[in-house]
Amino acid sequence: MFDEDQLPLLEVRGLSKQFGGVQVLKGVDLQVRSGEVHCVMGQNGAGKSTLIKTLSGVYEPDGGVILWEGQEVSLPHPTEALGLGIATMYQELDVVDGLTVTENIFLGHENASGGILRVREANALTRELLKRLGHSRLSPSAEVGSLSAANKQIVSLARALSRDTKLIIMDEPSAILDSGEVANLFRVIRELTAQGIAVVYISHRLEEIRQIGDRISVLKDGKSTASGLQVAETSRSELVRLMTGRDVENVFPPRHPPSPDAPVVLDVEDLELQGEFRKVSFHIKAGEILGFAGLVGSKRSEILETICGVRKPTSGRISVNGKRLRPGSVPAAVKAGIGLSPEERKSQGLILDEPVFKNVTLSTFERFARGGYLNEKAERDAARDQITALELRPADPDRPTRTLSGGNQQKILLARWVVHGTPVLLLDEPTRGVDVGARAEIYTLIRRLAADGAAIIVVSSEIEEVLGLADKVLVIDDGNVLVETNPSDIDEHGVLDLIMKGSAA
Amino acid sequence: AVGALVTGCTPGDEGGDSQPTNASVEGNEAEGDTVVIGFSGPAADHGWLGAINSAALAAAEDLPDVELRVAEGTNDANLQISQVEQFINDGVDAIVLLPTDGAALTQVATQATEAGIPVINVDREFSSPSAARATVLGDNYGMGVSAGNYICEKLGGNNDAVVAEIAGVDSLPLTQDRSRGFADALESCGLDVDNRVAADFTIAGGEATTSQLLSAAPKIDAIWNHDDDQGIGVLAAIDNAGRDEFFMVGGAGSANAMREIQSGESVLEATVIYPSTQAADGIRLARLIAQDKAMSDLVEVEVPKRIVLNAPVVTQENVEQYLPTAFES
Amino acid sequence: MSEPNTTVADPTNTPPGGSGARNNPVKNALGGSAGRSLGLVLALGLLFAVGAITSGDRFLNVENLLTILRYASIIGVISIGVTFVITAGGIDLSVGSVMGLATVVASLTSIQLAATQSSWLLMVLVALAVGAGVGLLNGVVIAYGNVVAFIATLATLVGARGLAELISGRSTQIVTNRDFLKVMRGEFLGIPVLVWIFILAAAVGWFLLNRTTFGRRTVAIGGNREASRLAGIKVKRHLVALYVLSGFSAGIAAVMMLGRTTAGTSTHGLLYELDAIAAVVVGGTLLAGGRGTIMGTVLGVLIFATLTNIFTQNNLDTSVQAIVKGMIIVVAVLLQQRFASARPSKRGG
Amino acid sequence: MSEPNTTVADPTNTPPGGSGARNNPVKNALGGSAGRSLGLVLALGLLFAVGAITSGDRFLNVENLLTILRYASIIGVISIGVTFVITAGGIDLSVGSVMGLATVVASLTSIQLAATQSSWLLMVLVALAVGAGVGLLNGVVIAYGNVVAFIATLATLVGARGLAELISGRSTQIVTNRDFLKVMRGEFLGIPVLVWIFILAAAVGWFLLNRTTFGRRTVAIGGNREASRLAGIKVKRHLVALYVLSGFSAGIAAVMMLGRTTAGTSTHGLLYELDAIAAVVVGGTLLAGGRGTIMGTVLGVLIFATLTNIFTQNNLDTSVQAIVKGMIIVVAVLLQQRFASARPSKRGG
Ligand SMILES: Nc1ncnc2c1ncn2[C@@H]1O[C@H](COP(=O)(O)OP(=O)(O)OP(=O)(O)O)[C@@H](O)[C@H]1O
Ligand SMILES: Nc1ncnc2c1ncn2[C@@H]1O[C@H](COP(=O)(O)OP(=O)(O)OP(=O)(O)O)[C@@H](O)[C@H]1O
Ligand SMILES: [Mg+2]
Ligand SMILES: [Mg+2]
Repeated sequence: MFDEDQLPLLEVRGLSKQFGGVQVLKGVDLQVRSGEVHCVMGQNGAGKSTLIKTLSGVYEPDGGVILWEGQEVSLPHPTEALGLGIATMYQELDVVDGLTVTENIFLGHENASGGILRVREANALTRELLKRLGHSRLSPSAEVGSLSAANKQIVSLARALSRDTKLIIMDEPSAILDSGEVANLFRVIRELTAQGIAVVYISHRLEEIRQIGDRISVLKDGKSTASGLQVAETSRSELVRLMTGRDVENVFPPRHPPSPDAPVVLDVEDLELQGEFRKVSFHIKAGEILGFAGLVGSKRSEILETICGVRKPTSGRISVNGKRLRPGSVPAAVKAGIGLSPEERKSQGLILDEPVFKNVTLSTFERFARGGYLNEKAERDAARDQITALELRPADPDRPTRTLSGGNQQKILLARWVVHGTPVLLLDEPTRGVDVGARAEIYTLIRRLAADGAAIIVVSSEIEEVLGLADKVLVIDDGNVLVETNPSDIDEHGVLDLIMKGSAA
Repeated sequence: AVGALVTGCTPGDEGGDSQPTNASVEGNEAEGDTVVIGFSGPAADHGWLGAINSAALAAAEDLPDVELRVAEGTNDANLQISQVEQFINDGVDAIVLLPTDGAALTQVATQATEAGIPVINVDREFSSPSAARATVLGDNYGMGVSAGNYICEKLGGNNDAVVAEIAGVDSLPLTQDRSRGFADALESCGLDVDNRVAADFTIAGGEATTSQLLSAAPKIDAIWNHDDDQGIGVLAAIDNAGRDEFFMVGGAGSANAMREIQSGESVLEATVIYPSTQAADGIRLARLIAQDKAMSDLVEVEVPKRIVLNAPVVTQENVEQYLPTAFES
Repeated sequence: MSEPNTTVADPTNTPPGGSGARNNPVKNALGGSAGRSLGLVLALGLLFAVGAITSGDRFLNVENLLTILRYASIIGVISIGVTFVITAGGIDLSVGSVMGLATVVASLTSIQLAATQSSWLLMVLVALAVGAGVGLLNGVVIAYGNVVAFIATLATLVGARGLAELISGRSTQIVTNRDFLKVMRGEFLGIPVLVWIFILAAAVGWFLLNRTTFGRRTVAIGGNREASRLAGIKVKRHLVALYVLSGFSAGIAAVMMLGRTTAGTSTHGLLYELDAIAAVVVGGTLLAGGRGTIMGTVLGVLIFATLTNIFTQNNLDTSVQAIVKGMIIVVAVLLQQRFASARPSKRGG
Repeated sequence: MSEPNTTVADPTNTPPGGSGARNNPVKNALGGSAGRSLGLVLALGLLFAVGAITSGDRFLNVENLLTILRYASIIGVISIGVTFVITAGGIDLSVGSVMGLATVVASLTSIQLAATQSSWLLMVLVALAVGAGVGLLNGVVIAYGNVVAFIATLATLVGARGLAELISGRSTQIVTNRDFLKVMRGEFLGIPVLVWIFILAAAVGWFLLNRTTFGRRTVAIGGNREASRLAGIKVKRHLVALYVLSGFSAGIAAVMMLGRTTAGTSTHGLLYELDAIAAVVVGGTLLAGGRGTIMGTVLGVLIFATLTNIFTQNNLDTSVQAIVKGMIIVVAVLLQQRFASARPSKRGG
């Protein structure tokens, strides 16, 4: 593993950074040693991503020092960081959609002689890398834009590995991975640390930290509240307190199962989209939460997208409150009361340069208008209510959405449909990248919405989350519904077993 | 460069403030009171218009009592109107206007005239005769006729002869007039236009359309090219295709074209003059009008209302006579 | 695009003012737009200073200012329409051609005859209908045919000009309807009708963009088309409406042009698309979409008009004018950016 | 009558991305590009059929095909440069002006004199230097000044034209250097030198875009500028290089233009920017960046050139030409999209 007394590979002292007058980092300390997995923890908006971006040359810090192998360095451009041997997997997927897997992996350090690409060599290296990551099924010449978010993450990881690095920073790599993929990732991380490479690992999933981490540093509101704690010696509750300043007890709030005579709100019959999924049937009652469990790429998103009209099904029917829905039309679905919180919040969900409140009211602003004239005050007030209710940080409706942390951006998407009051909510990965505190809040919120009579579908790659949240679970594999079951009748292993058997069959 | 004069009817000016003095005939060159003349013309986006501009500037330079105010060359009627409005606001003594579109500038010219500022209309005619104090025109229809007559003479009797025409910008009335004159003249000797293309008054356009034309028409007897500036490109294309079974007549009369004619080795045998000195003449007229002078060689005590410049044909015989005043395109 | 942190400092919709300003929508928005346009106001001020210094009273008098405004008004109305399209992430290269076509159709002998027999408004209606009609075509091809806006409207640019030539037989058609000319060339409260139309268009445009659901949809689609679609906005239909709007404003401009030049011709509006886009982008509307400002557009148009006016006043050589114009475009954008990013970030109070 | 498109259509016959093809990079890439360009090849074939039917042998003969190619070559070279800029998500509106300026400077009496005393290559070097120099200016203003490319190059469009007028005194400068003319107007293996330059530029451009780190990074920057920066690419420096490249190709075009027209003038290259952009985008390069195809650009240029040729052959009225051209642009893009989306998506198995 690592040597207690060795010189730290990377040392950060008193780092500070502000954006347009907002102090985001207010004195951060960090020490990373070769061969360790150093976890950085903190709530949404604590400054983790900002910290690692100053270490990878994206932002220049305003104050503090960065020492690399004992030498003070300045990193004005990512090139310098990469040159030192710092590779980063960013929280926002940083791949180029129009390029292939190989092209993305070797972007910026292409295999070339005299500027001329050696394509075959690069493809061979890519194949090797993907094999090492357990993804030999991915083709090096596949266009990255056609891959799922999870596979893009794999590409991102492969890219980090393709460089000659001493330190790999991973900003929430597991957020879009399912449990199988996470195990795979951990295997790779262990290989890396065995070779003496250091890993800085950021995640909101505390169990992961326990599994993979060696030491932990905690940030709260841009300040270090702990630095270099031993994982083994730090309790979960202490961690939570360091991050949030309070105690978070029960993650999953108590269930309120719908009354048996509650009306069916969403009824899906034999829904089929050729080439994607087959014969999907289920119904959800008012107040019920349905969970989709499955591996990444099992077409759960496609099912949600078809229900809300983004895609047109080849056959089958969808009814809301007994009324048949016109297929393939989002406005019709929204009008009928279906709201989708999409998987990729930045590209599909949010207008990043617009203020928070306009994103909150994106599907409801018509409501605040008379004869087309928008009453922006009423609109902002309505948005503010939800912002307060969801404890968005900062609770400023006029803040450009881009400047919010990932978890807070996720809350905006929920707020949008809460304001709308849709009876059917489709939530694709609603807690991706959300911290423990906010996660509990979102769970509570989802339950509350259900209790208020909404019919909800939750898709998550964390099987535990699906099981903990849903009243009813569909296990889905490769576009097939394997089973509809009660969450109390199955556990994580059961789901995975089912999927293994399903694939074998 | 004023080849010949066609005097229109005498203006029905009420006189008012513009009392014609019995200016002495010799006094025209003599320095008078300094007059401010506003000049606005189209964008110099082809050689002839460039020459028009340069000649106007040179004319003003030559006249110490003229202060010329030049507006940005433009193809936008809206902008040109605002330039004239500015001249009116400033109270210039006369305006020389080569409109992007005659009709579109008529109202503002009328406004200027009403404000007591004489307007000299150059090349593209206003839609109302009362908008201008004087009009200087090239003879576009006459150009076509001259070119057609020359070709008729050369090809006389051969009714199967293939005649091609390379026009300028088709949307300009002057191009339409030229083509009309050309067709009319050809008709009189039993010929017609077999292939017609329109370039865009640019060298590159001339080259491009001509190379297309040459490959569309395998045998040609005569070509009339409306414009010597685009003619540089036309000749380049002909040269490139290695064709010389025909002769060509040019238009406008650039120095370059005349040198080609002079050499006697080019397919270009003749060119029909379209004076590039119109604006310069306009400025000279404007000065005379503003200073209440008359034209030296006329008995008339006022500057005529309408001057149409001749469209003579330049050939190898008479090229010496025209070369010195020709414009370098 | 640039450093991520500059994007953040970029203005969005709210005033630098505290929560007090927020309750007054007019003040609020004016403050915001003006703040964003500070660089432009400065550039315009600078130009005025240059004009006053170099030409003195000849520049600084009501008549000359009205001359600038009259000139600016036509391209101004077009630019306001284009602002909407660009804000939504599209582009309309056809506006100049469409304006030309509309002047031709509205001044056809038959139309003018009918107008004389009924009302001059007929000519107006025809021009507006042509503009909106071509806009509809653009919109449908772009939204439902999925043709890139640049190419679709480039095709219309070429095609509409050809159609205008064909219809007019390439000749200029004189407007003879006296009522039409009287209204369009008239004044109201000492200000030309053309300028009133511009003012009105700017006011309506501002209101539409900043105070209505139509404007909100426009900005949203420009900011993130996919997110807007998933939120239930009818993106395609709205895009069509935007191109109709842009064509419609070209139709208004055609009416103005007919009044100003008393002639309809296919050569009207040549290269207006570039002038309009330049004014819009110099004004601060993002070419990539997602942010639009009518006030900026108006300022952009005025800057170019004033520039041209000063050039004429100062008798600069046309070639030098072109060079200076090129430099000023760049400087205006640089100034505008400086001020946009230097502005205090707008935290609510 | 022989199918003229068979030669062009040949590479399409390779299946796009069969497992066999994957191991042969050249064949693979050709198959990919051609597959993507199938609609264009078809459109071109259709045009050839129309030409052959309406004009018969007058259209389908070597001389006429060379006429088309010679005509296409100049705009073709410019379009190849522009393809790079657009692929990277930029735009260059100045290419036409820059070409005009370069012809003027290279044909100045003093330069021609010096060229006569030394070598005709001097004129070539001067033209290339002017092109690259203005490109550098564009690049720096865009990359380091953060001015939107549309506006920065619009400013250059205006400014360079003015400079060209100023330098030339608005007169046309005739090229007198016989060596220069002999080379540029000559032939090689029966094919005009101009066409060879076009072929060479296309080949180099293709190689550069598809087979070098430069091309790869160009695509990456167009696809996701931020991600490219994070991957360690010096985005600004690369952007400057791209605008230099685009200016440089305008310089090459200037040399060709000088040879073809034997004259340098500020009016050369008017509106070439729109023609070039139209060809590039019709060719399938994404205007938003992230995907570029040299083969598509070449096909786009050829389509427009063939179209013009057919119009002339058939003695069509220019207004009708404009309308038909507008329609064909839209149809070509629609066709191209149809085939691009029908193409099997290349997901790895
Ligand atoms: N470019 C920026 N401009 C202004 N503020 C910013 C910018 N980037 C981040 N912030 C702010 O800085 C704070 C820290 O953000 P950061 O993304 O570093 O948080 P994080 O700890 O990574 O959160 P998460 O767990 O949600 O990813 C947040 O309040 C955010 O709003
Ligand atoms: N083996 C694979 N190789 C390449 N791409 C794959 C593979 N499996 C799935 N994909 C990609 O995954 C996408 C399907 O994933 P989809 O979004 O339907 O799954 P999901 O269950 O919704 O995933 P998530 O849990 O991430 O929401 C397809 O677009 C496909 O490109
Ligand atoms: Mg983060
Ligand atoms: Mg998915």
